[in-house]
Amino acid sequence: MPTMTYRQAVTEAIAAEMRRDDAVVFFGEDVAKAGGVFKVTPGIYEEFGPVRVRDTPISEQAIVGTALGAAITGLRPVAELMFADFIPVAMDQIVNQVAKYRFMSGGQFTVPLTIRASQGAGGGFGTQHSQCAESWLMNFPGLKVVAPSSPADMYGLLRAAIRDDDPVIVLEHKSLYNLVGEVDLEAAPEELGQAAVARAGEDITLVATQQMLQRALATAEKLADEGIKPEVIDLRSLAPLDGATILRSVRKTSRLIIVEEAPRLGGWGANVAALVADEGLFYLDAPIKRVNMENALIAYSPALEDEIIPNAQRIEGAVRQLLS
Amino acid sequence: MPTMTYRQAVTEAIAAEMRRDDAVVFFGEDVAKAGGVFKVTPGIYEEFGPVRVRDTPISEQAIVGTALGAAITGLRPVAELMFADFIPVAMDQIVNQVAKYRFMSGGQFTVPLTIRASQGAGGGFGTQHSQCAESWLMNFPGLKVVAPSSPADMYGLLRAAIRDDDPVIVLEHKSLYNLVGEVDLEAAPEELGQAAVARAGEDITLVATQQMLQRALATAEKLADEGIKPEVIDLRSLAPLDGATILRSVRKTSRLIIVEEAPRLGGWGANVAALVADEGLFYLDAPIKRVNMENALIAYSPALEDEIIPNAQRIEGAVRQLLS
Amino acid sequence: MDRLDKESRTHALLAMVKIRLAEEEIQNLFMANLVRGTTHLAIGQEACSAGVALALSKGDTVTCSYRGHGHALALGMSLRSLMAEMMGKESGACKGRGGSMHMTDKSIGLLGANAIVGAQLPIALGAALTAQVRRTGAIAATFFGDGAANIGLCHESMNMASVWKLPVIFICENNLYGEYSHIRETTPIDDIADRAGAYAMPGVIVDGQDVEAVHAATVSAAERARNGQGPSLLELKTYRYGGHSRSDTAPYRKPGELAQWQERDPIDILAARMYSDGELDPEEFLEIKEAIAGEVFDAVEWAKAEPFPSPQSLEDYVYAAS
Amino acid sequence: MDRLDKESRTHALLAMVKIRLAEEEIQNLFMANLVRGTTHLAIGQEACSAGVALALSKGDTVTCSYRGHGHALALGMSLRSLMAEMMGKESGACKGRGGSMHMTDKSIGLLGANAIVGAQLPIALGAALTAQVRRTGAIAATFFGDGAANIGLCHESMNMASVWKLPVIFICENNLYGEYSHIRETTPIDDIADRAGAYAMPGVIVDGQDVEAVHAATVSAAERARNGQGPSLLELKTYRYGGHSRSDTAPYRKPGELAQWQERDPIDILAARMYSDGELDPEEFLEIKEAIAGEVFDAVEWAKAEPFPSPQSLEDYVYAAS
Ligand SMILES: Cc1ncc(C[n+]2csc(CCOP(=O)(O)OP(=O)(O)O)c2C)c(N)n1
Ligand SMILES: Cc1ncc(C[n+]2csc(CCOP(=O)(O)OP(=O)(O)O)c2C)c(N)n1
Ligand SMILES: [Mg+2]
Ligand SMILES: [Mg+2]
Repeated sequence: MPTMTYRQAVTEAIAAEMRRDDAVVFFGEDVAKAGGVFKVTPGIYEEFGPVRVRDTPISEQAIVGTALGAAITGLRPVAELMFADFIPVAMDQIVNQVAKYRFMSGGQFTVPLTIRASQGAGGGFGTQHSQCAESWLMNFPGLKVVAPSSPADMYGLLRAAIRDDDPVIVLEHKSLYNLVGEVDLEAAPEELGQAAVARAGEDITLVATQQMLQRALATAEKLADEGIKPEVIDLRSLAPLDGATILRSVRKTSRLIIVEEAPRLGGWGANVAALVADEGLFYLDAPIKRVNMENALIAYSPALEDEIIPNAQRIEGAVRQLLS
Repeated sequence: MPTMTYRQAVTEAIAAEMRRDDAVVFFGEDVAKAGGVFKVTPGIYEEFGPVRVRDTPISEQAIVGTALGAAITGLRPVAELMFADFIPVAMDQIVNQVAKYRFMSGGQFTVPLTIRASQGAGGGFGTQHSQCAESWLMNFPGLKVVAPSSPADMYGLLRAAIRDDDPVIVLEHKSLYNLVGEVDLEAAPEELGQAAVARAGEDITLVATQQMLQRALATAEKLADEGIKPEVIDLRSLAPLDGATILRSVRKTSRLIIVEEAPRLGGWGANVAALVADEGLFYLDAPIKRVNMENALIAYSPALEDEIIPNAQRIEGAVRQLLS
Repeated sequence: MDRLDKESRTHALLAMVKIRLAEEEIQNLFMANLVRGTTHLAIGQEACSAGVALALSKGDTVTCSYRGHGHALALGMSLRSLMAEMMGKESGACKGRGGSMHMTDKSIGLLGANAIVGAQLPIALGAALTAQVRRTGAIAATFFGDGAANIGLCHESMNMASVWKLPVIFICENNLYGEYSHIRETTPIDDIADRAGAYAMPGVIVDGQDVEAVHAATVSAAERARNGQGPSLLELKTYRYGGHSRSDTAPYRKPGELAQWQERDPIDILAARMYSDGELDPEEFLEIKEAIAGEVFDAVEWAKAEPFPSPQSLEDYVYAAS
Repeated sequence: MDRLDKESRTHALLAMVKIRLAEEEIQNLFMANLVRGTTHLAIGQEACSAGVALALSKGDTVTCSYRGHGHALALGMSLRSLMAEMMGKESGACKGRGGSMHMTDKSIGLLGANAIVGAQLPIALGAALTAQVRRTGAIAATFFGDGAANIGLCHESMNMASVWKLPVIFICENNLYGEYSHIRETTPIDDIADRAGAYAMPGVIVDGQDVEAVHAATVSAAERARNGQGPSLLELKTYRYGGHSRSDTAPYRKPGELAQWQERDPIDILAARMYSDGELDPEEFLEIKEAIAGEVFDAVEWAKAEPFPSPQSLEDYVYAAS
């Protein structure tokens, strides 16, 4: 199996789907000739040419609206919004148009549309370029939202998103672009809407995504030396949310910690907690704890940014406290 | 104490603050000469004139951005966005600018800005004019969000929002405009961030807002005849969320149902549940239940709209089931 | 050059009368609470939709705003399908999910009416992109109001359509008002067509009360679009006879303004021309109107009797699998 | 008429040199990882900020984009405050919260640099509204790029400013590129100033390399704004010598393009004029540069030694009480 970065997995997934289906088109700001601001899509323009791969003006609303119009008339567009922080610029098109178009038409149209964006803190990009966007997009039936955490998942989930007949937002995490892993280029696409057990364990369940998943896994690794065995779940899909996988784990471990990069209030972690407090309440031996970004904003200063999102110590501390 | 509608309470609150402080200005689409699409602001233009009260072009982004610029330079603007469904059109300005401006400047500015909008289903306005917006705005530290449920609260909370030095989104519920209640025009403004016990009880806690609060209260009234005494909490503030009031109630009742007009995934109800599953887990004798909009979108057809948001039967059914 | 042949004129006349009579009936239904929420009529503006529709071909697409019943009927939506949708019935064009503000009919190329001002514009770009990528020769027309011309998305859409030379026709129905505000209070220029230069596209002012003028302007723009020369902006000067929506009595308009516009009624203008060209006589016209009134009556009665969607279908059409 | 007196010229020259030298140092700091994330330099564009700043008065305000160090320095931000902010130190202008993309200094009227393209425009409208309501006579200038001219908010802002006759100056620094895309690939017209007509405001093309021309154009626009005649659009034709940001080497630009623009370097142009008018000699100029280099060095060294914000202050400034 070839080994590649998370970044390359994006490129490979787009290229694979464009080869497979000539309805797939791809556009966004500086994605074509320059290969993307995060250098995520080099070579796509060269391989598929200017009709199917396009640079756009700086017009996020028009980008999404155009992608929607193309999706309902027979293409299968992949639109890039660059930093996920720019999603709000196109928010109406995403939540009032893309998510609702099929429904409002009484099923006359499907919306096979993929929107990609890059999210997350840790790079010193400041308040408006470091946010996680998953939780902003969960309250809109009609939309699917995924946040892949490994090269293999990126390849599998992005291809699944492109093939899906519903609109899917695929959130890439900036801090993972250089993460290396094995990717089976011939594998079937992943199924959307499924969480995965990233590390099996029995003492406590940690649920996380992306950068926080890495930190949760590192914590689990460290605790394993002491004989503590956390089970780490990679949520992968925010909408829909895979309750079954979470409940199965909590049933086994009786303890749940949710590790989330974004602010607690309004975050996806609350949804995981609420789900377990409903359907898995009697599995629990301890309160459901959430480790989140502080109730603040991402500051530019490294002294603050590195403190504001959950770090290894906070995760480890939460685990130890809940087990004590 | 005078009696007035929820609608009039909006007018009175704006007028009172404009009389009190000449820094308060008010603008939005058709809010001035025509008195607003929901006829919520008649007379304001006549009393305060064209410099302080303005109709705008159809430009939600510019409306919010202009209000922000005015707020950081000495005015205290009240901006209307009409249907809350249009909030996403101005989403970047709200969440990346308004909410973050003070922080990004290192405290150089305050943002005394109020944004009003009208939300909710039940009127046959269709998919893009019937949504509840509270939960879309909760994941953004820096923003405050309130959803008043009575004429008195509208008067008290809207005035508090206008006087507050932070940006506050005030969501009015369309279905409540004709609700009548007593309003003490001389009362001090309410404090932001506080839930209220709308009906005291001891058997089960119901948490709700606005239209659903009305339905929860009606359910409680009905069950009282059978000796079942629900405590009904009016959440009032979504951000911040008043955990203390909720925990105090659940400690007493040991049972919690959250009644929410909007979709479950990503809704504020998950935050209430998560809070209790953390800080109040051991008070609970039963799973935390949520009664929400179905996993669908608001349809135009009355046959669907009236089924999709929680109705009296669904609320009552949930209470009976949890108590059984 | 603008003159249409008798057959096309008759077609346009029928379309306009159908729109007029159907919308008058819709207002009644709204007052009778059979149409819920809100509804926006295009009475007075019929030449806009009829003229454009006549110039489009099969495969072309249209997007428009909540004021979309006229466009739907002009493009050929059946009265029954429209009336059922107005009443939220399962046999409506959108199975009752859409309602007045979301008249959508894929079978006639009507990709959707939109209740968010300006949101329909980029959707037309997308349809045009499909046509360009697939080389179908189709074009995409998008209708919007004078008020919508001030929303950001309008700017983004015109710019991007021009850069990509997409086969789009931007059609601004300037009826002088956005809700209750006169264009002079929200827009610093009188002619929206003047904005075309900002995007290097032709901007044409058209008499929106003259269906033949609308048709001719659309034909030129369509030709340009099909030739790969990119988008055009047409500004149709028109007027809505009624209020903005619901029970708005339009107290904000200048005295006499309505009467002045009614003197240039689009149906009357065409009928008068047909009379003088010997293509129609008043008696025939009366018959036409009565026949259409009958069709409208039939559609309304039929729709009233149709069933509502079943509550079991609540979650249908949210996702593709359903 | 465009000619400035010696004192003003000297002021402008000093400002431009300060911007140039400070930004060269910022690039070094970025490479040394003392400036994190990303940074956008305005080297080559110094006449734009210097010329405008010289035409503004106390009480006037400015908003700009992430490419804002030049505007900050031209308006009088101290080098220490700027360098400390660049490094995320507590003594930075924004207490380290903002960083390179958010240079903000209320004390000099700089209301903020914005990292969302175009988001700064309506904020200027708000400042102008305050001036209009309070009758302060102040004006608000807002800088944006050629790329930003295509975003919806730019359109909304220009339209609304014109309708309300707000005292705003829209200043487009057209440096030919938005990130890695040439304006020809994203915009169907060459001159952004041509869009002014869409909003019934004057649109003026200005040589953005000539600080005196920039100053003069700003003075006219400011006068108009203060007289209640509303906004203007100035398009400053300019060029950035460096890449868009970070380590971008700008492989996308045409060969020779950079060299051609460097021949019209804004600092050289002004210095040459001052030489020929006997207002400056090369030796003096060298001294000026050395003095400023010293200031920059001092500011950097000072900032390096300053403390970071304490983690205990993490939640400060999120809400007004804090
Ligand atoms: C984004 C958004 N803002 C505001 C509204 C409320 N609204 C509905 S129609 C309308 C006026 C539109 O005027 P115009 O574009 O001239 O179209 P007309 O109604 O005259 O056909 C407004 C402001 C909306 N639906 N969407
Ligand atoms: C809404 C939004 N879209 C995209 C970006 C990414 N981005 C940052 S700078 C830039 C180019 C802006 O070009 P221009 O307006 O010409 O300004 P310049 O950088 O040349 O000064 C882009 C696309 C952004 N920051 N915000
Ligand atoms: Mg109009
Ligand atoms: Mg540029």
